[in-house]
Amino acid sequence: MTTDMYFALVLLPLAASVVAGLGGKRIGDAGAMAITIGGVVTSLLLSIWAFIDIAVLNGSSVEAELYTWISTGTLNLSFGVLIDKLTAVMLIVVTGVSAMVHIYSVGYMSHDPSRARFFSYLSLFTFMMLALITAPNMVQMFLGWEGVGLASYLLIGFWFKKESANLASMKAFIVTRVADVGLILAVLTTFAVFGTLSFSGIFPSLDTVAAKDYVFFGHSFPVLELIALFLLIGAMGKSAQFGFHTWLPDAMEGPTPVSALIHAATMVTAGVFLLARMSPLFEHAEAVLTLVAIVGAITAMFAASIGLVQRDIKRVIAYSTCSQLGYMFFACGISAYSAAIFHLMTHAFFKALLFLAAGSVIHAMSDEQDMFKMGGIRKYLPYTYPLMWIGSLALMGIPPFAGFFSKDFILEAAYATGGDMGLMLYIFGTAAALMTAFYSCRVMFLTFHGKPRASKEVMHHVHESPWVMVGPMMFLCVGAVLAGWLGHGMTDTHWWNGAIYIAEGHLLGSHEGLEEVHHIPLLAKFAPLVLVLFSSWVAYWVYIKRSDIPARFAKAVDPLYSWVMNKWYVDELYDLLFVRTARALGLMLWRRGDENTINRFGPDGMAYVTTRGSEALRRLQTGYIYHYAFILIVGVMALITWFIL
Amino acid sequence: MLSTVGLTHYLVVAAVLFTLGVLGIFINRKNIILVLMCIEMMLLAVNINMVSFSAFLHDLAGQVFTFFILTVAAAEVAIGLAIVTVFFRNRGSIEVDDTNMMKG
Amino acid sequence: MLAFADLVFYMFAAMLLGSAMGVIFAKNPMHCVLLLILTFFNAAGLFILLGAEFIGLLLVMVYVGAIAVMFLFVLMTIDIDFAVLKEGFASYLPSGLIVGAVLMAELVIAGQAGLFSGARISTLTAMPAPDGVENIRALGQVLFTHYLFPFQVAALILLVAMIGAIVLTHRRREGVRRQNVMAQIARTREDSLSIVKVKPGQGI
Amino acid sequence: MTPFNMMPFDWFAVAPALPEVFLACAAMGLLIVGVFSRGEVASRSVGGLALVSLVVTYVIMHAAKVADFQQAFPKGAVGFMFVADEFAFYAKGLILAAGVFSILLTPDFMNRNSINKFEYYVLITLATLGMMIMVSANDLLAMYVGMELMSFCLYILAAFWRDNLKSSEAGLKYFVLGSLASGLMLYGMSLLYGMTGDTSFDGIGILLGNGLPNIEHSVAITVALVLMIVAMAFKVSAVPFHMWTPDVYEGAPTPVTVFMATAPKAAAMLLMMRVLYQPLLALEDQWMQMLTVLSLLTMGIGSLLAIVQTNIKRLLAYSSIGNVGFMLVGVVAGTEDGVQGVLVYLAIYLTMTIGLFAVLLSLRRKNVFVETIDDLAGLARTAPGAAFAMMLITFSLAGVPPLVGFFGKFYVFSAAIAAGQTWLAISGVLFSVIAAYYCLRIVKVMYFDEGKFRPELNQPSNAQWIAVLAAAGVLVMSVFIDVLDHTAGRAASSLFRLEHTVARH
Repeated sequence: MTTDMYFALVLLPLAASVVAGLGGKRIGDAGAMAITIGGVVTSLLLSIWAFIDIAVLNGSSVEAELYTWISTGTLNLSFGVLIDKLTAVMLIVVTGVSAMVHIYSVGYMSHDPSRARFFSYLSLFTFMMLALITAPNMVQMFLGWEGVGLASYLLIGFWFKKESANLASMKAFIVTRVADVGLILAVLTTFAVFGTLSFSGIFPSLDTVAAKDYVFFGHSFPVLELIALFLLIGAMGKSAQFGFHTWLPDAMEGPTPVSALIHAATMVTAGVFLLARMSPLFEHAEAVLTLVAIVGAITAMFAASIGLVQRDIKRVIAYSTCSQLGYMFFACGISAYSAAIFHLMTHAFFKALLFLAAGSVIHAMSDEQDMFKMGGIRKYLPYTYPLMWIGSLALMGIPPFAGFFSKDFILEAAYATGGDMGLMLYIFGTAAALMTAFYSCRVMFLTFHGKPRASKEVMHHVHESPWVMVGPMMFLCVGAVLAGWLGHGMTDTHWWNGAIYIAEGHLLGSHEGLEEVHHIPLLAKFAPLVLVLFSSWVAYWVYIKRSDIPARFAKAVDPLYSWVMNKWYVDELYDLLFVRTARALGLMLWRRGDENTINRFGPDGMAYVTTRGSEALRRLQTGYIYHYAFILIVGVMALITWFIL
Repeated sequence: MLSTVGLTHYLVVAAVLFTLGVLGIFINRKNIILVLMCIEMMLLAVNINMVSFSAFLHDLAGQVFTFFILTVAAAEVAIGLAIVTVFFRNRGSIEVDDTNMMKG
Repeated sequence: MLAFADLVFYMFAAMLLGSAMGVIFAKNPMHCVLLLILTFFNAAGLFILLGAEFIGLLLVMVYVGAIAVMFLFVLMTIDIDFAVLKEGFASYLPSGLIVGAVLMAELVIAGQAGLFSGARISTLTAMPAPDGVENIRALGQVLFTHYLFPFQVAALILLVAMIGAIVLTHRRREGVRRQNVMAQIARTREDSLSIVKVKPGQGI
Repeated sequence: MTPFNMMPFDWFAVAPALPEVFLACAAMGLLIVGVFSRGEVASRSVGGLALVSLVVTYVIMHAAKVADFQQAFPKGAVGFMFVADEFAFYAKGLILAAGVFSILLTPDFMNRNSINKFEYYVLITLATLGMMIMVSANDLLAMYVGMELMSFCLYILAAFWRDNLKSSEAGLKYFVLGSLASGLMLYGMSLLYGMTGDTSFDGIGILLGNGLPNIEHSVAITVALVLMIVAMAFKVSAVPFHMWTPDVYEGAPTPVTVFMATAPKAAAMLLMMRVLYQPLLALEDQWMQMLTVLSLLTMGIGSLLAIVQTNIKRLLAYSSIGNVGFMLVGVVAGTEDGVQGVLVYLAIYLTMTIGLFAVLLSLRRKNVFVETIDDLAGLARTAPGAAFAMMLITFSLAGVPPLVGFFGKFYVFSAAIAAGQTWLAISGVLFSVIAAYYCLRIVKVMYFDEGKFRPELNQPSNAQWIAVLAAAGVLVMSVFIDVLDHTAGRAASSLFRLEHTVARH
């Protein structure tokens, strides 16, 4: 494969996006759709080719420069592609899911008046994601990173007439941007330390830098730990890890195909990709690696527990995404990057499938999203029903579906890591798996089984989606079934041909480690599966056989239930931490409480704090010349005094 | 008889005069023209500094500088008074308290 | 016992600062302007005491002759109702005075710092004053050669002030009769003069 | 030193300042043309000629640079106060460009408010000249006269809409506070002169650099340093010397605001760097600390207060304050990379500012120029092109890559981190997140809100194509950032020429 083809792979969606976005009426909706789908599908075919070339035929990785962007004495940046096995896998995931979502959207968005814009955004997103995963240097990666954020902002807020969509889009953008502070600091620090930003320049010199300390706030830190910590913060934001997760469920305000593409399969996995890409660096930062594992484990547990009680079908899947991302994080935390990427791949297929199926259900139920108003529609959706089951089984980790292989491998690796840490991760992971099985079954039972709870009118309209929507789901279904089998080789670190680096001492760094993972005690090996089956049975029992139990149970453990129901009160905690204290302060400083300001900027705590602070500061700007002069002189005096004393 | 007045004396006078000028700008709320006068006083203080340095350094640059400050100050007053006049025509007052149409 | 020059210095300095205080605290703006003039006069005295006659004279001519008069002129044209003018000071006078006091203390300390270390300064200065050339001549010699560049720029500044004053305050009033020089010169006898024969006892 | 007989005046010594000489003559010529033509014609012809003079000035400057007049005539009547190095060349390029675009954006607004007088263009020309002298200054005196020439023009321009109360109030505020600041600066200059016995930058730099004993502990030097910095901080509107900025930006006629937000910012920022890195280099430790504080405050206040604004011009004022804060991070870095970063940032900032104002000037709502952010509601429907341009520019302002605004921040922050100012860079990045917030708000209003009256495009006006040009600029510049980077690099390295002659510390 020539380098030109790699460039085409990345740039085609951009070209399609520009044509569809600016072409407007001249090419029409149909033209826009044809162009963008053509672009993305071509990209997909090229990706498959690239995958075969590099991953299957074991070609070496390719690095090519498209355009030298900046070259000064110190800073050399080029726009180009770096395709190794890691990228090749990601290419398949991104272009595959993206192509399917494009096609699916033809049906899903068929009634929308501004389809051209939608498809243009989708392709723009695809391009940004491709730029991210093919980046040969950190700046291009950051560019793609911000670009996907931007595209996500545009797509979540696509239905801008919905106020909630507006707020959600702003929330997503702001929360991830706060985390992006971490990434940009990582980029800046890397540049300051290594003097280069290209991966091929950074990684070889890691060992020489490893011993260096960096003075920061008066303390000295090992410089690599600092960079790794910054990277982690950035990754946590994009991958909606605990603390930064609040934007992801809200992002479900966007059209469902968007949720499938961005908030399940691709963009949110960028954090995991980042960890894997920077694995050589993380391997030099032991402490941060532990932190990664802890963050991941907490997220996996936390999100899964919230998933248990949600009513909105899309939100359940969103929380399950969050939880699965937690799995990937803690896999990275125990240096099982290969497992994380393997799970990322399988997850992309079955989660996109689940979302598209959920979209199909929502479509069928006349845009109803509350599962308690569904039920008994399996007869009406003869294709969606089995497809969604396959997706769910894959998610639950039932063999022989894809999720089983990747998830079990992660749990086994955790167990094999040993020590308190490994055991704790194993327990957390298993518990999360248990809950995952429960809520997945819950979704299925509430949606498709039992008696219909929707109004007659709605039930009357229930219909299977058109082929243009079912087709992509079937394709993804094939992935959800086969990806586990086909990709199993990925778990071996050596398969990656250097794209992933694992330090000598770490578990998966050697063949022996891999063997060790495969030969953990049988009890530990099969416990998760047994527990998953058990909790599925419980779900069956409480939602099909004795459907009064859930409500009674909820009442019995009310504090726990409402704690979980209210998402562990994290939003409320933020409210308390940032909003309330700020309000008290604000009221003290500024007597009038302006409801308008609050409403206008929504519930976002950070925003609220800043507005309050700004209002207080604003009072200083009185408009009087003598006040201004006074402050000026006070400034002069303060500076002089500071330096004289 | 030897003079006991040295450079420092002049500089102290200038410092006090300068501070008075600064003070006049921000503590009075009567009249904008007074603010302009205070600015003139500040510049005068600077001139005293410059000339005394010049005298004690036995160097002409300070006096030349003063010459330019005087010239520029004359222009400054002309512009300042023109702006005050315009403001007065619009507002009907030159109270310092009245200059807060814009704030925040 | 004070030397005569010292006595003069203290007199000028005291009057200077006293009248400067007056400018700030006087109630009537007219008094402020007059006190400002007094301040300028005293400063001019100080300059002459320092041997900078040219600057001293310039101060009297430019400041007293032009600037102060301009202030008076504007104060009179702007028809201020003196009774309405707010008296008194900003409400934060105490803090203002404290800030002022601290600033003054700092400037005074700055003025007292040991400035000159030894004789080498005099050889390094920018434009050493020549011996035996009177102040005005010395200044004149450098102003138009060495300092030609800022001199030209200063001229432009004055031009800007002129443009500014005109563009901001000049108004073309309707109904005002202007002198039209060309028309006056172009007048001929025929335009303005007609000889009428008046018959006695009838009038025109 | 200087012989005291009349120096024969060497006319060729003027050569390095040829562009300035031309511009001064051109300004006076414009005045004459204006006086002798009548009514509409006067302002139109003077405006056109002013534009031509600025362009010709650039051409002459370029020619002078190619012919290397500075080398050919290093010292002379003009030379000793005037330096025409790469740094000044870069600065003048920015200033002239800002002047040209401000003039282009003017006539429509002025005509609609019937204040289109030819003096406006003369004053813009003279202000530009003042700035050019400022950035070329090599002497306290030249710096002072240049700065005042610029300031006086700006005071008058701010009050130019003389029948408008806001405009005259803006002029008054700017004038009073500006005069106060220049008084402070003069006091600082007088102390500096007293300390060193010299007014030229070279002389001061050598004297301070070769170390008067205990120079760091001298109160007088500290006071002088503070006062100089304060005056320049005032001109670039760094907190807490920024108070005039929002009021003046709001009150002044919008084309004047465009001019004030661009050219003088660049001139003052560059002058600041010259003063700090040449004569005051020996006091580096002190001014770095001061500017660190100023930069933190400036980033913070600028970003925070931009959020609560309703008037767009005020919002842009605070946004420009915030941007100045980011630039100061680069100044504080104290390295050539830092200076280079600031230079790149300035060029980018000018492009974005001109673009934003061009969008504003191209829109009307109910037959008045848009004033508040809510006036923009529904813009995406009535003028999708303008909305798109505005969106691109605001995203660039927010520092979203690949738009060019990202690079400005990237350069200054990476310079700061490389210089060990990590926490300053971190706060900078955090504040830029806050800044992203108000940028998003503008986009939200344009795209997602509905107003009772929608804004409409002015027909015809220059503003539209300038907005398009600027929007294209934020895209294209990021592709060709390399070119800008190299130019800025050359300019930055010429600033550090003194390092060869003066030993640091």
